[in-house]
Amino acid sequence: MKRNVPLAITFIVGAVLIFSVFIPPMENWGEDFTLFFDIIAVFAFFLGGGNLLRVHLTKLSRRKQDWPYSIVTIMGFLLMLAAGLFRIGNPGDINASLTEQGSLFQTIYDSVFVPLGSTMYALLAFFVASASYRAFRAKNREATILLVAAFIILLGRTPLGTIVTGWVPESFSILQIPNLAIWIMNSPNLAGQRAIMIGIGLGVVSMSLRLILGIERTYLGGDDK
Amino acid sequence: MKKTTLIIMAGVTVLFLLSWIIKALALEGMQEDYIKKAFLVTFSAFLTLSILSFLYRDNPFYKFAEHLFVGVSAAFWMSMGFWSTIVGNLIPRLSQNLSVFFKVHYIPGDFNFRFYIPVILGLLLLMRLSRNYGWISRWSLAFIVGTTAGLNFIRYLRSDFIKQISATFVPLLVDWQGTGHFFSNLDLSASGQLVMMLANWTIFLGVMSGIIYFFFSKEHTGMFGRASRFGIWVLMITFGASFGYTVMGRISLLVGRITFLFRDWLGFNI
Amino acid sequence: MTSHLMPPLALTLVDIGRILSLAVIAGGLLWLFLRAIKRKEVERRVIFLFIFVSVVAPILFPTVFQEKATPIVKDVFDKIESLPPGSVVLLSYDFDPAMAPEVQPMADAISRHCLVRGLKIIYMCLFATGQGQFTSTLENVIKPEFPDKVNLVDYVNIGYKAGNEGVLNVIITDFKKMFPTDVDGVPYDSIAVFKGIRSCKDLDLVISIGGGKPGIKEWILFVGDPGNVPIASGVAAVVAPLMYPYYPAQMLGMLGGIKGAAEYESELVHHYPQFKNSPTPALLMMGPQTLAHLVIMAFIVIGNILYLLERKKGRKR
Amino acid sequence: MKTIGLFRFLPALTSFSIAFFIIFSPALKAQAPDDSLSTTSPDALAVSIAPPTSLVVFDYKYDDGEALELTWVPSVDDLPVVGKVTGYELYRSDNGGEFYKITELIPGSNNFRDEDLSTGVNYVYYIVALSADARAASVKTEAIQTHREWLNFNLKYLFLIALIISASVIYFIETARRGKKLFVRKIAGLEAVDDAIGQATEMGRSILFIPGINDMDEVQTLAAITILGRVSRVVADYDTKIHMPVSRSLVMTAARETIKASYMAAGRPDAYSDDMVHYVTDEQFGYVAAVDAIMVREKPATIFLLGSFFAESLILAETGNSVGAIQIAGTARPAQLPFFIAACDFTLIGEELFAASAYLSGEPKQLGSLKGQDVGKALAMLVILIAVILATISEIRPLETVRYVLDFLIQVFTIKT
Repeated sequence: MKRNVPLAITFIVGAVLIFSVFIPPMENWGEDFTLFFDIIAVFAFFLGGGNLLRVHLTKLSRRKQDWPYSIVTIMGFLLMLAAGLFRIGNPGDINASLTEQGSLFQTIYDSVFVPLGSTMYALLAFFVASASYRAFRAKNREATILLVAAFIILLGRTPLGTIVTGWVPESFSILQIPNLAIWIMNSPNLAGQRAIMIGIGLGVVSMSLRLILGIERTYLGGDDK
Repeated sequence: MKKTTLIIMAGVTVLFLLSWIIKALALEGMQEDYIKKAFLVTFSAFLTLSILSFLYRDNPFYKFAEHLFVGVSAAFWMSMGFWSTIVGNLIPRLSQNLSVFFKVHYIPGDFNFRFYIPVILGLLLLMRLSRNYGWISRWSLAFIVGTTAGLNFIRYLRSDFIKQISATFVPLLVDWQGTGHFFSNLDLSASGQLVMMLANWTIFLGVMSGIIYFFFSKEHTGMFGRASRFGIWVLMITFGASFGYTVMGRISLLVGRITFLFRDWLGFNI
Repeated sequence: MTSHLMPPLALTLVDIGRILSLAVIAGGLLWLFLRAIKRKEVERRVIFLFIFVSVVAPILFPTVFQEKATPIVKDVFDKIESLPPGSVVLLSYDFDPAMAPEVQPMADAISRHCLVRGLKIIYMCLFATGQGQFTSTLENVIKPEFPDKVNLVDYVNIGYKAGNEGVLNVIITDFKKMFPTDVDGVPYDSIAVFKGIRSCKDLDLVISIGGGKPGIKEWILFVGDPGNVPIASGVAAVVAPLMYPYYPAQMLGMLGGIKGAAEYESELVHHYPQFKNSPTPALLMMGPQTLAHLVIMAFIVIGNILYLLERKKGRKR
Repeated sequence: MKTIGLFRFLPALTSFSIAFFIIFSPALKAQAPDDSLSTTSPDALAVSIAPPTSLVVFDYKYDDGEALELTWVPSVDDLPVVGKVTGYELYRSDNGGEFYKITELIPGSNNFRDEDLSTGVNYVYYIVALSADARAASVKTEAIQTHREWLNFNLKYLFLIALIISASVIYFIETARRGKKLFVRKIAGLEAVDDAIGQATEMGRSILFIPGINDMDEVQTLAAITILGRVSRVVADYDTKIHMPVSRSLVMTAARETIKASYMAAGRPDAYSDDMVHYVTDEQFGYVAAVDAIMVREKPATIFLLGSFFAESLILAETGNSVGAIQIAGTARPAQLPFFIAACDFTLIGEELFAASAYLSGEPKQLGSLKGQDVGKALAMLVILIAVILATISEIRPLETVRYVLDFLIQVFTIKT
């Protein structure tokens, strides 16, 4: 029950979905199953929310390090839940959009969620610089190739490339940095991406087979209760 | 708490209030709810700066912003999931009464009962919370893993494997009008024959050697090793190029945030 | 523009700002270079500070560069040029506010182009948070610049549905099944834009604007390939290189990163001079880009000098 | 072990389906109806514009019997610039009933796919060209029914290639099971796993495992979970601390099962605690903010970044680097590979991520599947080589046979429906 039923479910579902692609009357099954996944995922949201609350309540009650911040998390969570799930502060009817302008939900979204998310994302500008400072060093042949390719593209993506090599005559125009940058993107970059993709395609196919056949079953855990 | 921490905290509070007041005065007469709007802009700016302060080092402002973000976003996705998937897609297919209650269009259908499957699996998943019957959630997991494996098998095979193979069917000679023509028109212009041929050669050899690099069942020695080494170089160009290309996008993100701080908060005309 | 009419010494405040900030950055880099020769590593935070300054300065003191469209961008532009008026284009906002600075200019420029060409636009999004981004296009582009364009007739917003690629899997055969109404609850059948449109296969062009998952790749996998639908995209720079394998067979063109957007904006202004006064955020953003790129390249050079010196020293021992 | 027997019948199922293919394909072809054609004579209704002509309706191939395809030649007055035609209306009658309008089309259209039909109903169509003041109808088509096809022959090559690769993977798994030794080359990042965990143990610091930010519907997440199985086994043996914040609660469920099983297997079930894995938030950057904080505050000695990553890859890897952790990364999202290569100590590139779990397990069956993948690679290289040679030859001299073979290869490897 604990192990064989799940393995059988995986096998049947996986095999049916593979064959459904080739059988027109079953065409829509894949579509249905994706929808099923989304519905299950909503239940998972609730499981996750419950876990989040538990983690922070435990932290709070045991006065673990930084426990006052757990209050912030819990308050934020409950406030957003009230605004979102229970539509408190939403002037519209029950079928009004959740993201109605002026609703509490949208306000929190605009002035808390968005600035936090975008700034976190914007940190990348700094990290990309510090990573290139550290990583692009001519340590060996591979690293040097990496460095040179990156440098050419960096130059080529700005007006600088044109300024530096704009004088190169038309019959040698591939040596103009912007053209060279495009050529690198279109040829070696494309070749490398494609080789990686072919590998990934096969990797996914083989991994899926191992899962469907029940050879790979770590995710199910052991035979215990 | 240390004395300096307290002083910084107090300073930030004063600045926050000052910004609120000044912003409110600036907005007065231009917008309704100007006090609320001024607060929201100030608060957004405060959160933005709190996150940026992490670059210096971990600090209480970052901790505050981080914890707030976690709480708010978890509830955000819960709400979105509930209203768009459960109310938007599930209820219209399962229950006419609930559809009426939530004021959504009921979609009748012969096989709608199949939508009980995910509901049951979702409930089984929640059995996780029980100590003794937690194992039953594996059934839902197994269903999801089966779906993932089944759907991705064909998709990746088609788009990442088969289609990528046919995309590599490139001729190694382009616009070929004889050797004489080739040598008499030899140049290095970006749209010239030689450069285009070079591109096709690179794609062909690059893909082949790249695949060789990923070969698992043969030791990378001899000719094979040399090919695989060439493959690594191609991959390195790919990674370098992608990295260089990406820098631009990352800078744009920062531009967006800085614009917010200077224009929306500080009121610069940019 | 008018600076050459003024006496040579009369600098504007902006000019002074430009010169000052360049001087600060150049001086700082020189200092770091000298430190590097003495073999001192640079701390992360110093790099962070430099990036910050080189992004802020050009925003406060803007400089605009001219751009010329590269073929992959031109292909998108030409495709839209070639569609007869009345054709239906689907614009999918597959991004969130965090990604917006980079891709929103594309969405705005493409919307502008489609509307001026008399094409009909269906707006949708695969990111829940994409809806707010459409509002931005609506308020900043459609309403002020095209006051005569009518919702439901010239464009329609069908909004977001959960399900990622699942959504695409449905609309490749049937729009109505996934989107029975638009965002305002107007039933599918009474939306004029959808006249003659049952599924994605009936669309003349699909453009996905985004940079994550679900995004352009899902559009190609689930709509473009199975339905033979022409697909173009505007993507964040990070995803652009990965999409080259799909070009041009599976994806007809692409705007890559803010540079792609800037190229498109230039091209649009070039063909339609009436947009000369419309905002061109992407072109403006090229200033900070250029300076930040310069600084990063300078750092790479300094880092390598440091590394080579270290290695030399290591060998001597 | 008994369960494996249950799955033996996959090869049987596959061979059954081949047989099905071979036996029934002629029959199915015979079943296909004659396309009902009807050409049009000049129409009496035409006043000032010409009607559309040659309206043809035929069954849409390889569907569940729910679509018909119509094509026609647009009215000769339908011209791009000066054309008088303002659009078309398409009419249909079901089982001899009244004709009613099913759709309106823009000028210039010449085909339409009528979907959501049912089998066993007779459909008749005609099309009307519209101008500002006139209508011109084509003649009616003959009655036609939709047909349900049971196999999609447009996809026969996809099926064949899937079969070849699956068969070779299964073949090598079986070979390995029978005890044949299979060689698999070393994968650099994986050799380092044990050392990295050992080092964390010595330093008395924890291990951070980040399984990407996608849910269980992503194969990479599954690969990460299977690698976790192996990592947590070593962790349980060494008695190191492992910490795993996740952004999806389904992943949390699977990861807990996995780690628990490892502790069981190591004979230390009491050392396991559910707190090792906890959910943070589904929001990408909210998750990143929290994980960054964990890195800075806990200073883990080893960080695993395996799975499907997006923009957060570099934020996480750089923060991890700044706290001095050994980082082992792996993803099959090519966009993020450059950042991992730049900021981490070891990186599993694309396919290596999927191979990793098989490699780490050391089980012959799993290693066999890697061999099967290599057959796919060899096939890809062979086909590319042949096609490139053929394409080059036909560039120099257009030979008919060469072109024919090349076109066939292109047809096989560009699957279009």
